[in-house]
Amino acid sequence: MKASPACSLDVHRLRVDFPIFATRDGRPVVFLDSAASSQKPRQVLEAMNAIYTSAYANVHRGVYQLSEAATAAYEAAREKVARFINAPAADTIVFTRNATESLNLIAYAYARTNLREGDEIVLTELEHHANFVPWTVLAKERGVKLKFIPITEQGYLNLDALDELLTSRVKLVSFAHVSNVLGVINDAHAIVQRAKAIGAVTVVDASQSVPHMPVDVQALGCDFLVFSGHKMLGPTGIGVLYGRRDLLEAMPPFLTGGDMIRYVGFDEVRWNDVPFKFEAGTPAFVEAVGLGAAVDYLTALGMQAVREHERQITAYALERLSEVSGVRIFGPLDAEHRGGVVTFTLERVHPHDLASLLDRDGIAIRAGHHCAQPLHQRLGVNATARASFYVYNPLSDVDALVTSLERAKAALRIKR
Amino acid sequence: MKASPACSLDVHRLRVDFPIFATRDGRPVVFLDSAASSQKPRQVLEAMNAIYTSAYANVHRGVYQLSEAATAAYEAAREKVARFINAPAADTIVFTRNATESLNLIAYAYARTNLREGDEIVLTELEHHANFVPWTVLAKERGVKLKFIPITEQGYLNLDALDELLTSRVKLVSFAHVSNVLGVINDAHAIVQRAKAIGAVTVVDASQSVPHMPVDVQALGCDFLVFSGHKMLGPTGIGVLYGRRDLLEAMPPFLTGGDMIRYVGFDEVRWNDVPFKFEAGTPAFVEAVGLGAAVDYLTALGMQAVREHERQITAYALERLSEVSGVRIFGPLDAEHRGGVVTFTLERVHPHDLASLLDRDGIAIRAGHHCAQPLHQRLGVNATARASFYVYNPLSDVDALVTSLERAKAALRIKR
Amino acid sequence: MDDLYRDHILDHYENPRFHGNLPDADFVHEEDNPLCGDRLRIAVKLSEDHTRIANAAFEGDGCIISQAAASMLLEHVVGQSVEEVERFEPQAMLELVGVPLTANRVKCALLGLKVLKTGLKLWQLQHRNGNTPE
Amino acid sequence: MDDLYRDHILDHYENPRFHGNLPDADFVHEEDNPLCGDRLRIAVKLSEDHTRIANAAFEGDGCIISQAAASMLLEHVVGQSVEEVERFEPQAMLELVGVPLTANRVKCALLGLKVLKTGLKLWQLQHRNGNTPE
Ligand SMILES: Cc1ncc(COP(=O)(O)O)c(C=O)c1O
Ligand SMILES: Cc1ncc(COP(=O)(O)O)c(C=O)c1O
Repeated sequence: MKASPACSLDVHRLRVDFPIFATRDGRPVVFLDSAASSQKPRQVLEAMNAIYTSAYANVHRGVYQLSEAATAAYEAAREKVARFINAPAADTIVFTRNATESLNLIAYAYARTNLREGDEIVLTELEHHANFVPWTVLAKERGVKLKFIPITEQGYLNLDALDELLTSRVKLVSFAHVSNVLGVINDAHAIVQRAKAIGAVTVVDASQSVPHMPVDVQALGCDFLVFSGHKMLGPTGIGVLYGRRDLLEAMPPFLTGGDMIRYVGFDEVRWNDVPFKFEAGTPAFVEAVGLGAAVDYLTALGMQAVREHERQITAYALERLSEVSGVRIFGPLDAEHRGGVVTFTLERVHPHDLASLLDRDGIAIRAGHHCAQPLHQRLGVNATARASFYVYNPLSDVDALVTSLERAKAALRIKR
Repeated sequence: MKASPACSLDVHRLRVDFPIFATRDGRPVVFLDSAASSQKPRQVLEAMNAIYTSAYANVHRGVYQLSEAATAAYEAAREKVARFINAPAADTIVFTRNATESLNLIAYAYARTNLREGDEIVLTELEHHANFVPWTVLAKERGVKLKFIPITEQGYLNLDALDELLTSRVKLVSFAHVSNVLGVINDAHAIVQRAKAIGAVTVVDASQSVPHMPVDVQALGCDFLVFSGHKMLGPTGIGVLYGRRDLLEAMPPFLTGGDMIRYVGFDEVRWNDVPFKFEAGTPAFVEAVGLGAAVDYLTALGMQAVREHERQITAYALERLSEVSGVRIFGPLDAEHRGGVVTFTLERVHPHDLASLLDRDGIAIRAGHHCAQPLHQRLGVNATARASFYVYNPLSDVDALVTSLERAKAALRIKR
Repeated sequence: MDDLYRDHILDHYENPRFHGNLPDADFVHEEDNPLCGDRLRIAVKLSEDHTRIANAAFEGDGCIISQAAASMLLEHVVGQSVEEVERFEPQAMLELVGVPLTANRVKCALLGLKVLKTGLKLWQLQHRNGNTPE
Repeated sequence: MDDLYRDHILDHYENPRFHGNLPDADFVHEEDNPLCGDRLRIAVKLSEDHTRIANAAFEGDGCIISQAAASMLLEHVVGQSVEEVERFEPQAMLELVGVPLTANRVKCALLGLKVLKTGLKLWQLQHRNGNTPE
């Protein structure tokens, strides 16, 4: 077994912030499913508990102190999120439940207003269902055509295909910044520029990038960008939609009700300003505060360091896993172009069985199609196993994974 | 000043469960805005922290222990909520963000599929914007007509008007069980029965009833019922839609993406079963668990006792407030027909100023239109002040309110 | 050591009983487990009087548990009466499989039973002329 | 005792300056505060050369803070140059009001300034012929 190289984060020190690694009755927690959802540091839990125990009241509408305090905390979280992705202003940040709702919001409020029969949408073959199903529904409903940027054998997007795909009928281009299966980091800047050149609106599904690397919406130049709080140390129940201000302003609302209106009469309704126009009803404001604390935590670590740590552990995982006979790795083998996600299969073993066997050793990996069935069809497999990494995974977690894989093979009487 | 009569809940004892009453630097918290959002007992916060610190992973899709534990907790919460409102089965409970999203889900997925130009929807004059704006949007988009059950001078719904309103064109009747302004408890059973007699689908906005009194969806016989977790001791970010199983099954999905599908291919998508069909993406499952804990807490208190306590404090508030000169109370003056909501104005004082002045004394009331602008138009006032009660309000909170009102009048040089 | 993958499970997986096609089947039904993409197709030949399972075969791909359980299921039901199959509850199926399963793996173990029962019900709906069972 | 409702605030509320109509106004603008339904309508008469605020009047209903602040605002700006008004920042308005305000009440205090500035801008958009300022 090779010695683990040095890390750019002090993983063992920061692990202390994550109660879950201490509370599982002393059994080791090798948590390799952060791409599905991450663990939470106590700072995030404490920020939410602080609201609930000392500054709780409904936001925006109360003039008494508790409500003012809660409102201030909520809007401060919006500012933090805006700064984290370098959004030009806090009011370009709409809080949703998750990336999925953010994408649906775009599909309902932007695309249904702006796309017409015969228009085209360009996606990629590697999309998560969240960035696939809303568009298939729209396509069916409106007679819009979907086209897909293909992937190469190595698991990269084939951007050469863009010339042919980007016709004048293409009105919207939506793609994952980082694939949750192949791990590949797509050249988002290039795709956005090419799409803008033909006047298409661009949507970046940053669910797997914002948690793991520096992302700058102004540098990308995209029109919309979405992600979920729960994958970036934040709580469940909170997601983000960044949108270009003028687009958000021109869009009709999506959900309607209280808070998102300026005036309601029996005969007339006037909408509130952006971003409130898109936040109907009591928002998940405590969760937003939790996300704000997660952003603080990540900022203190430094997103460059987070990325560097993941590059290292991913490189190490690619190296160690390729030494295991029967393992097939999907996606680029170069950690430079890969987020902290390593998807693989083990010959003769169904991923589900593998996950159950590894679970016996306290190792949590995901098995299945990872909400990317079309991509799995394209790859010609029904299901895969996936190990994904985050700030709290030491390189030794990779060693544990490999050891457990060998044990699984033995248990299933697989000879080599 | 009168002595406070005995309560049906041991308020002083249960207040100890609510950290916020202890943590505000010793300043008294007279929290009279629970109709907007309630405070939380430590049991709810502990239930959520327990998931985050010992059983956290994304739900439904993982086969390893953490994910199985989180999934089991999430589905157990669904069972609890179902039992709380006597729903026939857990799979008739869809988790949303809040009551507002639940109503929008009905408007998008049920009404847009089933209502046609010329059809009519019956609402009431006392609706919250959440049960008003989604229907005005639909009405405009689809040429559907909205009609309103009027209120009487005393603030009751005038059910005599139903005969005329319930024509054969009425396809949907949606109304608040309890008004968040007038406090009036509407005869939901009667309205549902009358609506069903003409074949209309019924929607009950139970945002102000489920937290405060026993509610039984099967006894009501309604088709849909909605409420929010944050108004019933639960966290923000979680709401409920109860729907009749056959209706839910026949409806197309609303938000689409991961988890709500059974199969996704490039050319075909098949939806998952109810209720998952309506829960796209990573749900607010930790918040659902928190809501489950809130349901446990309320069940232990007994919803009959909760209602009795609120009836008592409301009766006391109506009595004490009507003794204050210049106070005008809106809605029924009989606490039998009134939830724990007392809306009023004080002559010559804008409600906003009143709320600011009371806040100086540590008393939190709400001022404004309480997201019911149409009702305020009907009442002929721009804004009102509202005190609302919950399990943790002792009768002495009413005394504090009245004392502070008199002080406010003095500060504003109002003679009597 | 590993209770989930005991010898009898691995044996059914490696040497599945009643595996393959059944050209003269009365009905064939297929379903998948959306969680993992496990897929199972069961074909059934009934007795002439339609009261017994005369023969059956399964085919599919998926995890050891789902495939081994399907093999065990068919071994159990072939020769049984239709009524016995209708009365065969998930709990009995789990006992048949005989290894401890977590909630999500339970779905794998029950996939075969679900496919068989649904297939049977659909067939009955079509064949009990006019007389639609509940 | 009550710093929010100091005498000068109550005085402006009870005896508002520049209150009422302005029949020969150059522009009239009205807005409301969605939080509380406060409503304010400001009418402005400019000097002949359009460089100064010759006269103004407000009318509306709402809380003490919004109405008193409107009165104080008009008292302050009538006679000033249009440029001075354009440079008049929210911070300066809050200093003019001179009482401590929580975030939501700040909106009340600034409603008048918002109505005045928006009204002015809309008027300029229409009257600086062809030359649309940003
Ligand atoms: C009667 C009624 N309906 C709907 C709502 C909306 O609730 P939420 O903001 O949680 O969606 C409220 C709460 O303000 C209410 O009182
Ligand atoms: C690339 C990608 N997009 C979208 C999503 C959906 O995220 P959520 O379930 O939080 O909406 C995920 C997470 O599974 C993802 O990996």
